[in-house]
Amino acid sequence: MRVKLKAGPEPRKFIDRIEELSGENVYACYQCGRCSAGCPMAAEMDYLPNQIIRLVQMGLADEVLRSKTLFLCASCFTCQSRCPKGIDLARVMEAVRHVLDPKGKDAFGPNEISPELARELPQQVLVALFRKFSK
Amino acid sequence: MTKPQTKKTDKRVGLFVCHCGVNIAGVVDVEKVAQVMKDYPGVSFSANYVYMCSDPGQQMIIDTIKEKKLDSIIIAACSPTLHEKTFQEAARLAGLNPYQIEIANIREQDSWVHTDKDKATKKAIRIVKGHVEKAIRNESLEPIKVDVTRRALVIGGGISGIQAALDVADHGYEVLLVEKNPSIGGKMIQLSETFPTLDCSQCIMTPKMVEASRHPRIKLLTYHEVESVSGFVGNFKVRIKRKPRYVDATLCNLCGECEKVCPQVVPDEFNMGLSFRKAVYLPFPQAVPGTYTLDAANCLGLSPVRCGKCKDVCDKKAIDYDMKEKIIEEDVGGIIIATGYDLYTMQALGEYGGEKYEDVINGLEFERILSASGPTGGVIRRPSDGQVPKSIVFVQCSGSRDTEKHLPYCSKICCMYTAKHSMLYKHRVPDGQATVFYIDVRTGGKAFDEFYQRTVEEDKVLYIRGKVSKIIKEGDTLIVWGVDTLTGKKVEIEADMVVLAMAMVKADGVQDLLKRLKISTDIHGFLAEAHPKLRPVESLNAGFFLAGCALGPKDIPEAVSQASAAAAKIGDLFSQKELSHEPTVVPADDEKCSGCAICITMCPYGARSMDKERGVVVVNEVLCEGCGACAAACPCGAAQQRNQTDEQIFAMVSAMLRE
Amino acid sequence: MYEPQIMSFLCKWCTSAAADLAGTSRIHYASNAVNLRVMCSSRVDPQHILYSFREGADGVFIGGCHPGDCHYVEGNYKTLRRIALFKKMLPELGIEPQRVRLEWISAAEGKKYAQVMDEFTEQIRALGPLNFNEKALKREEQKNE
Amino acid sequence: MKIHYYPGCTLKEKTTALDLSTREAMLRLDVELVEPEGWSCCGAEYPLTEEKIIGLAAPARVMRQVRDEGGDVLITTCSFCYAVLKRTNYALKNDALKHKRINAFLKDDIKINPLTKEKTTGFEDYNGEVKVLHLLEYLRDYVGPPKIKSRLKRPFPGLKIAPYYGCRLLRPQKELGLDEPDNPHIFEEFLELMGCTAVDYPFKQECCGSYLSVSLPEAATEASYRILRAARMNGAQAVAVTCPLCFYNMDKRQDAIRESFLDFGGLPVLFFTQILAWALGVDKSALGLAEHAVPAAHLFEDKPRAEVTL
Repeated sequence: MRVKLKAGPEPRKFIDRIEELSGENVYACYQCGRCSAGCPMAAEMDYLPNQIIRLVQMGLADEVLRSKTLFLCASCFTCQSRCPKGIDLARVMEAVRHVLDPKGKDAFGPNEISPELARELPQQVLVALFRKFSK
Repeated sequence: MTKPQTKKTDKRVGLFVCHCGVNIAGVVDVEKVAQVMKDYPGVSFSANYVYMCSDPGQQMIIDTIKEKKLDSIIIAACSPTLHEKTFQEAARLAGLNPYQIEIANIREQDSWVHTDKDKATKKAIRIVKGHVEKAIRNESLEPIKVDVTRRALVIGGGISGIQAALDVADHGYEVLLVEKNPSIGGKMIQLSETFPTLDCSQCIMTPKMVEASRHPRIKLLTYHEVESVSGFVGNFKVRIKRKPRYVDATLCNLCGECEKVCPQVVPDEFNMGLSFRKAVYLPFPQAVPGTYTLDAANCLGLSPVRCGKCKDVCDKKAIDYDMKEKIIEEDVGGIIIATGYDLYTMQALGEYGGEKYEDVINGLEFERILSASGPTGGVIRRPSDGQVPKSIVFVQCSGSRDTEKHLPYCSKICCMYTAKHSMLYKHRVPDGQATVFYIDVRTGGKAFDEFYQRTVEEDKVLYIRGKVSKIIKEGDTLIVWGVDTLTGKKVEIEADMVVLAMAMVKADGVQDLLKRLKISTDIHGFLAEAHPKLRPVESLNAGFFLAGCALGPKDIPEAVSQASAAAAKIGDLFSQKELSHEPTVVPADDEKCSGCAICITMCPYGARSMDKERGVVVVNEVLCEGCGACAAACPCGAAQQRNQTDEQIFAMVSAMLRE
Repeated sequence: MYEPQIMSFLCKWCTSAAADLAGTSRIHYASNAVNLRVMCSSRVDPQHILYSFREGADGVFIGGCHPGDCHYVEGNYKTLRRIALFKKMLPELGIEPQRVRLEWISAAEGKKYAQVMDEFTEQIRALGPLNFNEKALKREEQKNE
Repeated sequence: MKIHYYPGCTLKEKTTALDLSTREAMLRLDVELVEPEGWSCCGAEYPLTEEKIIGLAAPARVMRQVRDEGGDVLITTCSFCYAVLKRTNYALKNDALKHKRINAFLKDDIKINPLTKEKTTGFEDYNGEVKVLHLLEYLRDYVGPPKIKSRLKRPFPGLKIAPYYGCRLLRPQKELGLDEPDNPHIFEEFLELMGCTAVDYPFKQECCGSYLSVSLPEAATEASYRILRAARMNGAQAVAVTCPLCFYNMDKRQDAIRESFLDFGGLPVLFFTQILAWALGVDKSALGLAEHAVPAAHLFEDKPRAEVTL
C-alpha cells in the first residue's frame, strides 16, 4: 500500500475545513492512541479513531471519507474524557460526516427500519440516529 | 504634578556619539547629532567617533574626561546590555564614578529599526537629550557593602541535599543539613537498582549518608523542619523546628527491644505501605542517624499509664515521653533548597483503578518490591495474594504529557526506569511476560538507549506503542485495554500486576515553606531557576540555590551535578570578603514620608518597614532590588529611586518629547 | 501625514530587551516612539503618563514582562492593576483610554514588539493629536464662564 | 412544592415506567412535577458542529419557557435529554457567539393561545438562567439524604444493584459536571441511601452501544453484553439505569444478547426511579414493571417496614 502525499494547499483545505467545523485542533494529537484503546466500537472499525485523526493530519481526505468508522462512532465521549490533549473526537467524526457529499445517500435512513421495529424503538433512538447518520 | 526644575547645574557633561561603522552612521546623521547637542544646556563636550568601543575610542573617552574635567558622560551607541560595563570601566580609569555613565541606545532601538534618515536622526537627538537630562541629575554612587556569614543551610536530605552538604563542607564551610523525616536518604535510598548500570542504590547511597553524618563540618538535623528565614544574602537568620523524636538518639543502641513490645502496627512508609512497622520504629536498617523514632501520631499515648511498654524495656533509658517540640535559631549566609519530589496520586487516574485494585501499583512501590531489603526480600510478589506475577504490564506516561487533565510535562526518567523495571522482572521471572505501553521512548543519556535496546532484544520485553485507556479486573486478573498504534489494533492484555509510571510532581508539603521563603515556583510548583539556561541552580532570590527534583524531574547523576553546582555557587558566595549590592535602591526620605506604609505593601522583598517610634518608613537597602514599584506608589514623593528619581524621569520625558 | 508622538516606558528585563532583539533582527517599524528604560514596569507612575501627555505625547506605551515572568516577582501585576484603574480615570480628563497601552512583551518577542509599535502608532494616528494643553485651557475657560 | 420537569418524548410514549415512577416518587417527597407548557423534543443529540447550531434552538426554547413561567430549576431523568439541555444551557452561558445566534432564531417565535387566539411575540433573550439538573442531582442537593431517609418505607436491605451511568450523564465533564467520568459516586450514593448495596464493576461508564443498536445491532449487542456480564460477575442482582435507550439496549434486547452470548444468564434492568418509588412506599402497580422484557417484579417483594414509625 502506498499513498502519495500531495504538496500545496489542497490537502490543507480539507484539514482547515475539519478544524473549522469541529472547533478542534487536530494537530494537537500526538497519536498516543488512547482514544482507540478505550473505544467501545473499535473492534468493528476499519480505521481506529486515532488513525482517523492521523489521516486528517496528513490531509488524506479520500481515505477518511471512505471509512466505515464514521458511522460506528456513537458519540459516547469516552475518548474525549480520557484524551491527554482534550481533543473531542466525536466532534471531529461529526465534522467529517458533514464533509461527506451533502447530497449523497443517507448512511442510514428511515427506510431501513421496519414498521414493527419502529413501534418498539424508543423515540430518542430514531431522532438521535437520523441526526447523526442521515442528511 | 511636580514640574522638573530646570536644574542649574555646574556639572560638566560630555557626549560621545558612536558611528559603529555604518551600523549607526548609515542611518543616523551622527555628525548632526553631535553638532546639535553641542549647544544643549549642560553639555560641555560633544564629539563623534567611528567605533567608541575600540581601544582608541575608549582612550579618547578617558583622555577627554580628564582633559575637559567631565563629571558625567553619555555614550550614544549600542544597547547598554552590550557595552555598558566596558564604558563604565573606561570611565573608572579616568577617575569617574561608574554611575555617572549613561548609554543612549541609538543602534538597536533606532538605526537598526528605521530607514528614514531624517526621522532616525531626530529620534537619536531626542534619545540623547533625554539621557543628558538624566546625566545632569545622576549622583555618584558606591556599591552597598555587607558581610557574609560563611555557613550554609541545606534543606532536604535526599541525594541532592546530601551531595550539596558534602561538597560545601569539603570546601571548608560549615553546613546545616535539615531533613523532615527521621532519616536522611530521601527517595534514592528506596530504589532497588539504578539505570543504566544496575548498581544497587543502597550500596552507593549508604556510604554517602554515613559520610554526611560523620563529616566534622556537617550538622545533621533530621526530624527537623525549617520554619522561616529572615535577613538577606550573606546574613540569613533561620528558625528550625525540632520535632520530638521521643527517643534520645545519643542513647539508642538499636537493640530493637522497644519495637518488639510495641502493640501498634501501622503501614510502613519506607516500603510504600506494602509492609508494616510499629509505632516505635527504625525507618530502615541503614537509617542515618541510626536511632529509633517514636511516631506520636500512632502511639497509644505518650504516657506510661496508657501503655509505656517501650519505655519499660529500654535498658538505655533512651525513651523520653516528655520530649517537646523546640525551635532553634541559626545564622547562615547561603541556602540550598533540595526538597525533592513526589509521585502523582493514582487516585487522579480513576480509569486505571490504582486506588481500587491492590495489584495496580506505582513505580516506587515496584522499586520496593524489587529491592533486596524490601517487603518481599527482592522476590517479585504481587501485593494482593503474594503470588509471583506471570505477567506484568507497565504503563508509561501515567499522568504525564497530559495537558488536559493531569501534568503537561514529560517526567523524563520513566522511560528509563520502566525499561529497568521490565528488565529486572525478566531477570527474576524468566518465564514471565513483560509488556510495556509507551507513547515515545526517550533515552537521551549516556548508555541509555543501549540499555533500552537490551531490554527489548535480550530480555524480550514486548513494547507496545499506545496509551492505555483503562484497566479492569475480572476475578483475580487485571485486563488492560490498550492499543497498538503501529498495527492499528486495539489490544486487551491480561495481567497479574500493573505498574504505573506515575508522573513526578512537586513535593508534598513544601509549598507552604517555599511561600514563606518567597521562593518562586513555576506553574507546576517546581522551583523556578533564575535563568533556565545560564543560571540553572540559582533562585532569583539572592543567596538561595536550588538542586535536584525540586526543580523538575531528573535522574540521579543530574541531581548530583546540580547539587555540586549549587555547592560551588555557595563556595563562590562565601569566598567573597564582602558582598556588594547595587546602590540604585529606593530609600525613604524622612522629611517627606507620611508613614502611610503603602510602599511596604508594594515591596516583594520585605525591604521596607515601619519605624513605629518616628512614624516613618525605613529601608534595609541590602534587601532592596531596585524595581521601583514603591517609588511609583508613594503619594508623597518620599520614595525616590537613586538615579531614577521622578525628577529625572520628568526631565527625560520633557527632553524627549519637546522638539 | 500626521506623525503622532509616543512616549514608551519599557521594562529593562523584557520589553526593552525585545526592542533590542527587534534591532538585532533588523525588523523595521514606525519611529514615532522614544523609549525610556525603567527597571520594572511597576516603576511607571500614572503621573509619568499624565506628564508625558502634558509634554506633548499623543500616546503612551508601557511594556513589561508576561505575567509570572516578572524579574521582581510580581511587579507586572502591580502595573496591570495601576494602569487598568488609571485608564478608567482618563475620560474624566478628556483623554481617550486607548491612548495608553500596556503590553507584555518578553525578551524573545522582538517581532511582537515591532508589530505592537506599528499597531499602536496607527491607532494613535487614527485618534489624531491629543492637544492636551489646549484642551485643558478650554476646560478652564468653560469653568470660568 | 412545584418543580419544572422535562420528561422528553420517550418517557411520554414508550418508557412510561420511568415517567410514572418519577412522578409518584416525587409526590412522596412533597414535590409536584410540572411540565413547561408546549415543550418539544430536545433533539436527543447535541449538535457537534457549528453548521448544526439550529439544533440548539429547541432545547433553548424549552428552557426559556421554564424561565418565563418563573422556574429556576428544570429536572430530567432521561440521560439524553439531560445532556442536550445542560450542554445547550452551558453554550448559551459561555459562548457569546452561540448565545447571539440561538437567540436570533428564537426572537421570531410566535406563541398563540389556543383559547383566546392571542399572539405573544417579542420574547426576551434566553441567557442560560435555568439550572438543569438530573433527578439524581436534585435528590442529593435539593431534597437531601436526611429527608429522603426519613420518608423511606421499604428500603432494600442487601439487594445488590449495579449502577449504570452510561455516557450521557458523565461526559463531557466540563459541560455536564455531574461527577468524575472515571470515578463517579452519585449513583452509588443514591443506591446506598435506598438501602441497596451498590455493586462496583468496571463497566458502569462504558457505552451500551446507544443508537447503533438500530444501525449495527451486533455492535450494540456486544457492548451491552459486556456491561451486563461484568455486573453479574461482580454479584449484581440487577442493573439500575437512568436512560430509556440504555434500558432498551440492555432489557428489551436482552434476548438478542442471550442468543449471541450463550454463557450469559440474564439480569433484570431497573430504572433508578422504580427503586426510589418502591422504597418510598409507592404501590407496585405504579412502577410499570410490566414494561420490562426481563422480569424484575420479584425484586420488589420485601415486606414493608412498619409504617407506624413515621
